[in-house]
Amino acid sequence: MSPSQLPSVQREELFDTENANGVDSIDAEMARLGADGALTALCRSVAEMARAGSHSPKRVRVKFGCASVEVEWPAAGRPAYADPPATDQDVEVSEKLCAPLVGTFYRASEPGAPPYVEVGTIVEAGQQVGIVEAMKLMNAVTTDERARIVEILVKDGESVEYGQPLFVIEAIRPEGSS
Amino acid sequence: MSPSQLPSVQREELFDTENANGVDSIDAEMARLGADGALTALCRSVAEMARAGSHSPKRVRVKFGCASVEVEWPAAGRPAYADPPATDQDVEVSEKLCAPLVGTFYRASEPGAPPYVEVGTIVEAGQQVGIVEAMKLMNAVTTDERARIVEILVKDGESVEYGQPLFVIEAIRPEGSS
Amino acid sequence: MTSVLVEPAERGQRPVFDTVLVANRGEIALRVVRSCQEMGIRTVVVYSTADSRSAAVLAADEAVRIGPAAPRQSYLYAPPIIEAARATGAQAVHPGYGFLSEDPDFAEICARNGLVFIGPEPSAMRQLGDKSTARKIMTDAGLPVLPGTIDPVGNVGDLVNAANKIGLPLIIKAAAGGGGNGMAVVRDWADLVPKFRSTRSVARSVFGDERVYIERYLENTRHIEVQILADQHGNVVALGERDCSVQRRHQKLIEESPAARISPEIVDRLRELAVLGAREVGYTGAGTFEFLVQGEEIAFIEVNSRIQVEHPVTEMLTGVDLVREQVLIAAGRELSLRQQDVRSNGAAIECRVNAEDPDNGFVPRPGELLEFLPPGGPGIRVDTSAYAGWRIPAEYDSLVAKVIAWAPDRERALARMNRALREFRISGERVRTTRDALRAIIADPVFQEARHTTSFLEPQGP
Amino acid sequence: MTSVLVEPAERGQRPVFDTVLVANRGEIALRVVRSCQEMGIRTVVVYSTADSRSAAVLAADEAVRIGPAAPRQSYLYAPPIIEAARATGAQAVHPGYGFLSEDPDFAEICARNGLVFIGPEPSAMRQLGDKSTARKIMTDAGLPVLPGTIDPVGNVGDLVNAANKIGLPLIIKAAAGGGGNGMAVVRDWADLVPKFRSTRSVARSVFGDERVYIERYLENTRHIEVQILADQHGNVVALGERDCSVQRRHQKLIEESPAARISPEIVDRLRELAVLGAREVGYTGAGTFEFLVQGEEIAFIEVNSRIQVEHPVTEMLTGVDLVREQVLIAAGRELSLRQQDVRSNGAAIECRVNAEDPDNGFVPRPGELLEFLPPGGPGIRVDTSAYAGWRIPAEYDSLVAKVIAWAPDRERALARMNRALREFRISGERVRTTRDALRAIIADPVFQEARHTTSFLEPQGP
Repeated sequence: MSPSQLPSVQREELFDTENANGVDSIDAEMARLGADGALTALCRSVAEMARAGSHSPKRVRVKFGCASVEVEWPAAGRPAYADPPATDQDVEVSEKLCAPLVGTFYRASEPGAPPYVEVGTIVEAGQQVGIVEAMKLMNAVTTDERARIVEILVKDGESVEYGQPLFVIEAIRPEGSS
Repeated sequence: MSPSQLPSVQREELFDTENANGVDSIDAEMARLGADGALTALCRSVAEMARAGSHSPKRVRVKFGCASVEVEWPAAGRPAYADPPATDQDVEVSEKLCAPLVGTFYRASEPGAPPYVEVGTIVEAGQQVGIVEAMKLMNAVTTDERARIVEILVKDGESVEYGQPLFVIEAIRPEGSS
Repeated sequence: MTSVLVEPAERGQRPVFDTVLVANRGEIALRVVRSCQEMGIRTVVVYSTADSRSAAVLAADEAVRIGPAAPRQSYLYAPPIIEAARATGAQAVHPGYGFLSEDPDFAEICARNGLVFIGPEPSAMRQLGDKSTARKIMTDAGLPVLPGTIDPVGNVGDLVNAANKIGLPLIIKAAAGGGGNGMAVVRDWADLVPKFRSTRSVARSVFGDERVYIERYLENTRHIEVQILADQHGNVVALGERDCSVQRRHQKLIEESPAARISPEIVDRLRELAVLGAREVGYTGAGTFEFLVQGEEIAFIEVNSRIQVEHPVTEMLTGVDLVREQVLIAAGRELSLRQQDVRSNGAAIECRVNAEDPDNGFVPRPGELLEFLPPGGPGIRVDTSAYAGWRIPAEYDSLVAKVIAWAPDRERALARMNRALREFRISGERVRTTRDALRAIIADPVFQEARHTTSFLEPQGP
Repeated sequence: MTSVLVEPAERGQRPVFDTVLVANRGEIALRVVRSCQEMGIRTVVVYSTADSRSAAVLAADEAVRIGPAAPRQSYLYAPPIIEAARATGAQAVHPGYGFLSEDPDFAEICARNGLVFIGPEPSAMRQLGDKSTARKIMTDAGLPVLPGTIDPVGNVGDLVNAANKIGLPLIIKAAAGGGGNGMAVVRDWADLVPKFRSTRSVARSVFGDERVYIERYLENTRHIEVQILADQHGNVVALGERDCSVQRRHQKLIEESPAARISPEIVDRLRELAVLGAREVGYTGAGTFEFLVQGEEIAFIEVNSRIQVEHPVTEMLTGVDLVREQVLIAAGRELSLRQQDVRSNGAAIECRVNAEDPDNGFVPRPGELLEFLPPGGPGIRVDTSAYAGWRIPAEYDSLVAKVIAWAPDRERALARMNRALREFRISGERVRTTRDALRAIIADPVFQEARHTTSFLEPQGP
């Protein structure tokens, strides 16, 4: 990852230096540093990586437990009409399940059937949570990981765009991780 | 940016330790730091991150528990085509003597005569240092204060614009002042 | 950077000017630069410190800073302009509109300094600039003028005598006035003397000339003007009329051509009268004869002896580049266009997007433009010197952009204008514009059906 | 925000579409939005994630995101487009140019889903889309085609036989090719078989159709095309010709009308042939017949069954809004314009300002536009969807802005174009444009004297 990609830095990406499943031990290590020490370490890393790039970052977000710090810099000499962050990146926000294509969103397999999920439902990785119908084809909306449905953003039968957020979900990870 | 420059930060908001999310060990550690300690840690984080960029930040968002503070500065960077500082201000720069009108600049009272000043000449307040001729009228260029001619920017007989710098001068003030 | 092209139409002919100095600012300065560059003429733009980064300065071959923002020390001040012309080797001066454009003294100063003033002869300008004199000349030439005093009214006795003959309502006008200033409408006999005194007082302080005259005031009229071109060889051509009835504070906001719901006979008559009047004063250059029209009644008001803000309306219909013609006429060329060659095609309308607050009496609301994305596409012309990031100076008039729409007929021209105004993205801190007010006018059935008059935006009269 | 105006020209007539979906991007999407809005039609623009802030999206009444940047998953992918039309209540789809505009399958999908495809019937598109079939049909209709094979060349034996009859130089063209792709010129017998094999191979991989045909290759020709409009009632009108000889990589860079130094007899003949050909295939909508012209020799090349990039040239000369006509024709209206009503006035030229590096084979050089101040003023039209701060996406074609200049004659149109290009301020990090290359072409005596041909920019031939 290059420093210029910093705006989308996730905590896991920054500190998962050893293995993909090593989140627990890193967290534990961080905890041992104490809050102050951990924050210092975290921010120093971010600052160093930001300086390493040929461009200044536009936005840096550091999330740490319940605390987060976000700093946004003005685009150097950027005129009016600047593009907002591309939607390609928006739809990558891990906390939202988005429409895979343009169509009509349905919460149930057919009219009258019970909805796939309600707010609070805990779903397993790969479980269907809704349908987007396009050109008479039913496209399943599924989760990538075990998660809890926090919010349902679109009403049954509503038209949705490509990449439009449908659900807010919260991943449920093994104990010890957050 | 120093933490003291964080305008409008509400300390009360920052230290709402009531936390909707489960407090993990880091959060607990943060809580144990107490209000002051946590604030210091957070502000240091912000400061460190802000310094990572080559510009002052545009926006800083600090989240702590359910409280969040967002500070946005007005855009310092102007968009493309921004006016340079108005020349009305330029001509007020005390170190330059500028043309009072459009015309032809002359260093001497008439062809063949010795120039009014040379580099190094010390002139008294109100002393003539050159001429700008416009519409056959001779307009004297004079100094406001006792000064030394540091540089002569325009050649004898050249056309000059309104407000165009003609001389670089250095004020000579009574001893003790700077 | 100079144009790499020799002006093709001039090939083999004696050269027009090598360099023209543009003694104006804003969109009209850029407009003049454009025509000159197309003719292969080098351009010099003079500017005040408030206009350092104007689009005209950016586009010109050369630019000379002539003074501070205050017009009296820059755009209205002849010495630095003449000096700039001398320093840059300009042979001619184009005065644009406003500022020094109708000042016969400035034209004479140019002449005395060996510069061609791109405009009429000072003598013609002087006659037309004084409303009393202009009335007299045009009456002699056979143009209908409203019942009123030919000579200025000097005292209350004369005033009451004249007013009794003319009847109410009447208008008191400063002889030296213009642009909507120095006039008062009298609808009640009780107001006659007080308004006479106050108008004289304003005229004295603003124009340094207290002479006023009075004439019948027509309510619910249409303001129709005729664009003419006249060369130094006695040729006068009328290029067509423009309806400029949509005004606020006696100043035009929307102009269009053809004049809708005005009979062809009246339009033809106006054209003939304009040509007649131009011949009478020995007019040369581009000029505009303004008339009031009410039913079959016609009344001459005044002549604007310069290019008009709304000249693009006529350019869109005829394909004639009026600024180019001004330059050629000033260079002594004979008009290549004869009256019988004038073709007018379709309908065109111009909207003035000003930095003003339409909800508060159109008071100026300048500031920095953060968003500025003018419309484009078929049938749309935009004349502007603004851009995103540019600060509209508070020192000058509030015109930001002229949007002109052409279409085969009026209804489609209005639909196109509506589309264009809607598409126009313009905003800035503290900036307000007439954009939405213009859209509302375009959509108003009264305007769509051409039942509007000069009191359309001011139903209570001026 | 919807337009407050009812389309005036339609008053009292049965309504055209209520909503049109624009299945394209960039300047042409905005172009279609403009005409629709002027007609009082609601517009829906579909867009990929790379075009979230495009000017077309900003101007449209509604916008639907249909997929990621990759065209195959957005602008070339029918299902989300049809779905977006359904969801927004659109009755018709305007395909613009490129993408799905000449895809008869897409036209059929539209029809099956109850949507009017704004373009020719799928059958006509299918026939014209295949170069071999189009050659056959047009030969039958009496249009001259270059000596060549009517049927595709299947093997080396046929190739050599045909090539011997045709002679050198010849060109090998993929039957399914277009836009300058899938063609190779053979000047040397030794190259014949290798180029045949490589062109087939390219055709197979790019178009999924390895059929190629060969025909005589004309060097130093002029590329002249004729704009037609045909309604569903058998009326066909030729609106005039465009000279598109200035090309790079077989793609047009400058287009103009009238075609300079082409005799009126030839131009008339081309117009007649285009009308003849359109009748033969039962063409409906706006279309373009392309020809090569060398001296008195004429050869039909192909038909583009869609709106062209360079359509504004014809609009400037005739005052006809071609997109509007497309919509009206698709709605079943009879053409209001007859051949004898077509008027063409003056001269117009279009320059394509692309984000390309002219010094390096015109390779694309997209990026963020920091400075973008298009030209304006008399006779200038700009069609663009760009603005300062907008990032030109790397995923699509490199066209940034079309600058069109109109003037009473060609020489003044060129001078005006030169002025406009000079005035055009466009720059950005890593962005390079064709602006200066275009100025150099405009100033080139070969072009000014209209002695240019299709090999003007590629003197060695393609």
